[in-house]
Amino acid sequence: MTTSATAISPGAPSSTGRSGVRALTVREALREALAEEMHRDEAVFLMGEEVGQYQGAYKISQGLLDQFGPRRVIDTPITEMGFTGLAVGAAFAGLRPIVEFMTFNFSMQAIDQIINSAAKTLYMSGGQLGCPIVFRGPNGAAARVAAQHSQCFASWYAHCPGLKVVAPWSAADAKGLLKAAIRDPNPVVFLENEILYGQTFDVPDEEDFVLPLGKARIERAGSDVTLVAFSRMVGVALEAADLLAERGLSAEVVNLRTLRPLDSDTVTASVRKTSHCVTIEEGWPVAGMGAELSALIMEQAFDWLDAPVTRVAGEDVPMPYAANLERLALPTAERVVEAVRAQRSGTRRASP
Amino acid sequence: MTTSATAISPGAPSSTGRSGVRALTVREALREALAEEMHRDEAVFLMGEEVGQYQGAYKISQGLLDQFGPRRVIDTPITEMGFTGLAVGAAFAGLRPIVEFMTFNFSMQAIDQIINSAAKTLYMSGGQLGCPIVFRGPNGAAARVAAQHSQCFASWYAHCPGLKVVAPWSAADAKGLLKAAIRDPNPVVFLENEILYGQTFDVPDEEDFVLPLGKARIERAGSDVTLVAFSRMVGVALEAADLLAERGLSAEVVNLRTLRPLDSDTVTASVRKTSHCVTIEEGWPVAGMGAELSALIMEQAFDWLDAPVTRVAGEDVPMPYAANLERLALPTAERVVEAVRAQRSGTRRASP
Amino acid sequence: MAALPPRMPGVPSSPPVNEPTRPAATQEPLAPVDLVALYRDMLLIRRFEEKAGQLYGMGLIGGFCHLYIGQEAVVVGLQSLARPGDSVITSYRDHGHMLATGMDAAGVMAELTGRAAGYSRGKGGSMHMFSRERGFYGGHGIVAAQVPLGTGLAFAHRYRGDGGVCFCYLGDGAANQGQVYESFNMAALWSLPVVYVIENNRYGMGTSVERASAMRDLARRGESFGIPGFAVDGMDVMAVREGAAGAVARARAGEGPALLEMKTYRYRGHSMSDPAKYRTKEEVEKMRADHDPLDTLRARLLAEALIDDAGLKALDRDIKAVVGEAASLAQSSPEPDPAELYTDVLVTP
Amino acid sequence: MAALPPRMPGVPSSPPVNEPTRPAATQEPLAPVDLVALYRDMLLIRRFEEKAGQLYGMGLIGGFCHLYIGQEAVVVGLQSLARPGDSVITSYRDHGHMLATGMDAAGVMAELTGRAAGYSRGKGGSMHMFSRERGFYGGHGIVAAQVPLGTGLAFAHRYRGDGGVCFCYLGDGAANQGQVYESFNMAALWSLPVVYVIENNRYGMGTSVERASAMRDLARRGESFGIPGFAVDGMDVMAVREGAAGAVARARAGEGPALLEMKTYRYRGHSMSDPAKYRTKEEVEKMRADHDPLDTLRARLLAEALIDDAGLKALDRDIKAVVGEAASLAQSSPEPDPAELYTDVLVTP
Ligand SMILES: Cc1ncc(C[n+]2csc(CCOP(=O)(O)OP(=O)(O)O)c2C)c(N)n1
Ligand SMILES: Cc1ncc(C[n+]2csc(CCOP(=O)(O)OP(=O)(O)O)c2C)c(N)n1
Ligand SMILES: [Mg+2]
Ligand SMILES: [Mg+2]
Repeated sequence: MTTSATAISPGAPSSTGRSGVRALTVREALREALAEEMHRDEAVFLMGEEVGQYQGAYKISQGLLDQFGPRRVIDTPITEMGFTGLAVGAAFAGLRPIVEFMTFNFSMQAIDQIINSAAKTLYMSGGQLGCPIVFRGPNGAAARVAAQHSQCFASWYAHCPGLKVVAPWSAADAKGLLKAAIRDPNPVVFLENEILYGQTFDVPDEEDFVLPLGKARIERAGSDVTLVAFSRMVGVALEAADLLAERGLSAEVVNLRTLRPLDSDTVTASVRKTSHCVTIEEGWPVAGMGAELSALIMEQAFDWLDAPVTRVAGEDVPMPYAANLERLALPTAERVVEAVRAQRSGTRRASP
Repeated sequence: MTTSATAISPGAPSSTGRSGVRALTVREALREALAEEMHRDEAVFLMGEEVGQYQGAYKISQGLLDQFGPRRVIDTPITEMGFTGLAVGAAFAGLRPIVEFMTFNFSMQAIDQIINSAAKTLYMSGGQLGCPIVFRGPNGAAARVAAQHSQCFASWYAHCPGLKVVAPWSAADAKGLLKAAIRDPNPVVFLENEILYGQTFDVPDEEDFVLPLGKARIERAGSDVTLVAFSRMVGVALEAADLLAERGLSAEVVNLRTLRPLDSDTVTASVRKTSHCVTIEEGWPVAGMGAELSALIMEQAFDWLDAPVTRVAGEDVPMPYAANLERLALPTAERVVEAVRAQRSGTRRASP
Repeated sequence: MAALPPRMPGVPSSPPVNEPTRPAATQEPLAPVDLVALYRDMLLIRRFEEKAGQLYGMGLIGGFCHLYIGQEAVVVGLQSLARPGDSVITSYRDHGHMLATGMDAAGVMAELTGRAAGYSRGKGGSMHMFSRERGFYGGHGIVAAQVPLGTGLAFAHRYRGDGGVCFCYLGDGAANQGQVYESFNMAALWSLPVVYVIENNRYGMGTSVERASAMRDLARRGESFGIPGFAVDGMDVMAVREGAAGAVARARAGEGPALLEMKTYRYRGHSMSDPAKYRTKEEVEKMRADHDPLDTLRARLLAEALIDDAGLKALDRDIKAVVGEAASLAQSSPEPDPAELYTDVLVTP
Repeated sequence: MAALPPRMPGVPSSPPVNEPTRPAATQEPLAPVDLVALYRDMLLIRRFEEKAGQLYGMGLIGGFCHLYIGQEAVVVGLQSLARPGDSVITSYRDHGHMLATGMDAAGVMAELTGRAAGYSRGKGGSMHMFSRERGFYGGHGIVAAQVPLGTGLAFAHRYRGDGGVCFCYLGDGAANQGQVYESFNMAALWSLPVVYVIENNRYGMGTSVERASAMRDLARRGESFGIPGFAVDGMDVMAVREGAAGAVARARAGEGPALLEMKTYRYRGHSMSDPAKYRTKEEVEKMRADHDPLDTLRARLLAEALIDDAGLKALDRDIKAVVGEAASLAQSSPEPDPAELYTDVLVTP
């Protein structure tokens, strides 16, 4: 899939020095971001399992060991809690660690260090001890890796003050947001997606392409319904928008990009325009990002709504291994279209 | 505070053999539940830090070591991940462990075993390997214990399929729900509250007082607004209801009791009646239980709402230590009243 | 323990530490074992894994698939010391362990293809299978999570006084996870009947033990917690039996946990997607040529005339048939019913 | 290391293990130290803690408050070996460590009362204070979380090549947490300049070392990870200095981590709410009577005529004044501005 990340972009950040685009995979975009930031700042280093000699379990860090050497590209033992805590300590000391979790599932082993040490210390120290660190890696479902390797941690991390939480979709997102995350003085949880790694997108061909954290992007403008998504589900939303267009419905697609702080202005403005909203997330529904969005819209755009916001989410079950069940467990463009259709038909009004 | 847990109870479970009530603290109620269930079933044992010889950090297990001996009341080293995994393994083997976290903050160290091992294995085994276990301990803010000791984990656990999540308020809740949790064949996260431990409530004086999991309870009937809360915030909601009554507003107070599965029927029925709803939670707002409730009500009672649901939640900051800041960080009855008032005044309609 | 555990040729090893007091049980020589049966069990694992590799290549198996080829002697030797009622737990590299506990090859293979006939009805896949009947408690995808879990299985044996022992397997990479040491401490403190078996196949994914572990003598990883450790040649099934017997007997006698470092090797990549560039072809070839556990035992069987060429051929044929049937069930069994998506989330009484 | 570390009287201890290669630096005798200054530092901690206890009793301090009384020799002895640029990290039992790194008593006390003049402007409290200036990195409430963090501070020293050493303190109870061993492994593997100091005060809350640790010789807890360990009498400040000097020098010379087990004792309960029923009054009394670190050093000062009674009185007066001023600032400083509730959640550039 090649999707122009520079197509329609009301609400998109302006970036300077535009000079065309290049087609990059998300993997390449992430790698460029890492390399550029490591080049820019000596305090930046990358640490994790298999990031060096093996060139990364998913090859994000391919070539970086050669380029930056073992002082700055560090293979760790399999000790998530330990190396996460170590990196947080190094960040307290002013270094700028990037911690790769082979997948975010393994961040659960380290989550106490992420929340209790990285996220809370600035506050507990009255502003003295910041923690400039990035936790990154693939989040959510890959293909057929079953329940322990498929969890989406978006809403858990978004729940916690003291963190920023980013979830890129396109290669441009990946590059511009990762560079911003590395420069940010705060702990940033950066949720990638394995299935997107190999997908190609146009990326602005700029010397230093950085996107602001905290800003959503309208990937496609529309007037009848707002589809809000992040990470891989942006692709599903765009696909759904195409299907809706065939039915004569114009969908606006909001790519959240950052989950904490959430760009509620962009979401709300869109919903006030379309009066309809469907949220799309891969993770479990209960207290998920869709719930947060629905509540936000309830609070900020209630009077503009012509129908209740609908959540399309991953099924509320651990991820099954079987191919057919896995397919059923994840949101599809068809389910989004169906949700939009149900909103319009007003079936909800049936039984007071 | 002595609140009758048997007052108004439409939607409350019927329990048999009623023969008056006894005044118990939440602490005593929990202790009785533990003792009764350990007595009933030899496979039940209690494990955790300081649960035995020290009689429990918060004295929940006082006397149990004497009564049941060190085989069944087990002091562990300070190794949350280890003893949690150990208990889950014992549950796989058919025992019925009760794991006490000294506070739920420390469950973060063990959360991988709770989610990836306890919650997901039944599914991953195609129904073969259940995990009958209870994880319990105080959750959320105590008094002046600062950011690392004050987190509310309600929405994190409620997010995850494969678990049941319970949050008692009164002593009757504590006793009846803990007994149910221990008997439940599934992993149950049982979120207590330290500040409630010393509070006294009436508890039905029955031989075997068990409450059903998954059912909310209407603590106070009302017609103008629904206040939905759990754990200590039920007390805040009742206080707010009193204040509202002074202003001539009749509030219905829903005590959720179980957060997963959520009793959406009871919540929705109440909101359909009152057309107004304020959710109250101690934890952080983003993707919290209030967000889930708001989204649920959006989906199931949109057309009955006369105003958007309002979330009253803990402030979106790590918990401060200073007494004045801590007070400001937590929901109060006054904030609930203010939320109800704002809903009625319709200030939201001002700026389209 | 009948004798000091033999050392694996060519692999430096430390002397066993904290020599345990020998329980009476271990003074007796090991009960005689059917060597042909051991060979058969190893052969089954080998052929099963080869077939799994093929089905993976055909796209019939998805996700992660970690083959056990090369390590067969470890689990076959160890499980030959197990008794009914014992429990077994391991990581995601679990097909060999399942077969060694007597689980049905067809049920395992059908799980690999995600079909209804699989042990987890298609919902678990390669990394997540279980058989209460066979005392097999998984199959766990989180590196080292099985170590506290296995310690809990041992806790349950002790709680019930059922005389069972837990065989808890982990990798050399897993041996760096903190929860391993939390488990060691509790197991030693409470004298739990558990045998920890580190299958040191020299790599955790692409990271060699040398690059991951400060103390490379993994047998010594229990020292700081009072757990005796023994390094054993894990490429020789008889050495495994002899090296492990004392540890198992000790656990069974209630004298507490022991740690076994099984020096072994995996021939294939970490999982199906690993080109294994972190080691030389020669390293792999040399191990296969000089230390293959099947070759070694086959030579002994022939030398001691426990089997002849015809017998070996018959065995090959048998195993081929078992594996072939497993593969065909794995392909013919239907996918799980779509309604299965929503079942087994909770036990509904 | 100049000499084998002395043993704590009456406490069984193991011989030091894995005797490290002695770096050149440690061949030299310890630089002479101002014994009166050491005494002063310990006295300050003692009196500060007594005062904190009083303020807690008056309701001016809330939440948890863990006093360091009895353990003063450990941190004062250790920090007398530190150089500017070194880093220090510990648990929630941290007031002594802060004072020993030179943090201001008034700033610490004001934090205990949750006031604007506190090190964390009232937002952290007893368990959460920091001073980048003094190299003090907390104050951590999660048992053992400071061990990876401290290992990371050491990592930063090495990354920058600044010659610094991290002093990483933990309790005997914390020594059972898995992340400690993950840290040990990485520190040893990468030769990080960190000295791990287990303050073995015999109890983690109400649980004695015997009831929590299979291997009670906590100095040996690094063995399995290749870290040399030394048991030291932590009730004697000179023994602490001598016992620790080699470890510090070794770390500073880039030869990697070391582990010190400081055998010490806390006189008070775990926190202010602990009635300490898990030990006898006699046990506490005996320790105070025979091994009080202040008594021991005072006797030596007098015996060696390094101070006289008048000098001691003057010292007492000084310290009393410092602590008194701290207590009054802690009461007079205002609470933080309500707007502070929302600041410091994120760095806003
Ligand atoms: C907690 C966790 N971290 C990382 C991974 C990814 N991972 C899977 S297997 C593996 C290597 C484990 O090596 P080892 O323990 O030696 O076992 P082997 O694969 O050699 O059998 C890694 C890093 C994981 N599954 N879980
Ligand atoms: C992860 C975690 N588990 C439990 C606790 C509760 N807790 C606080 S201090 C403590 C005892 C620690 O003992 P030790 O390490 O010996 O230190 P000491 O208090 O003796 O200085 C416990 C269990 C905690 N804060 N963090
Ligand atoms: Mg390995
Ligand atoms: Mg202690």
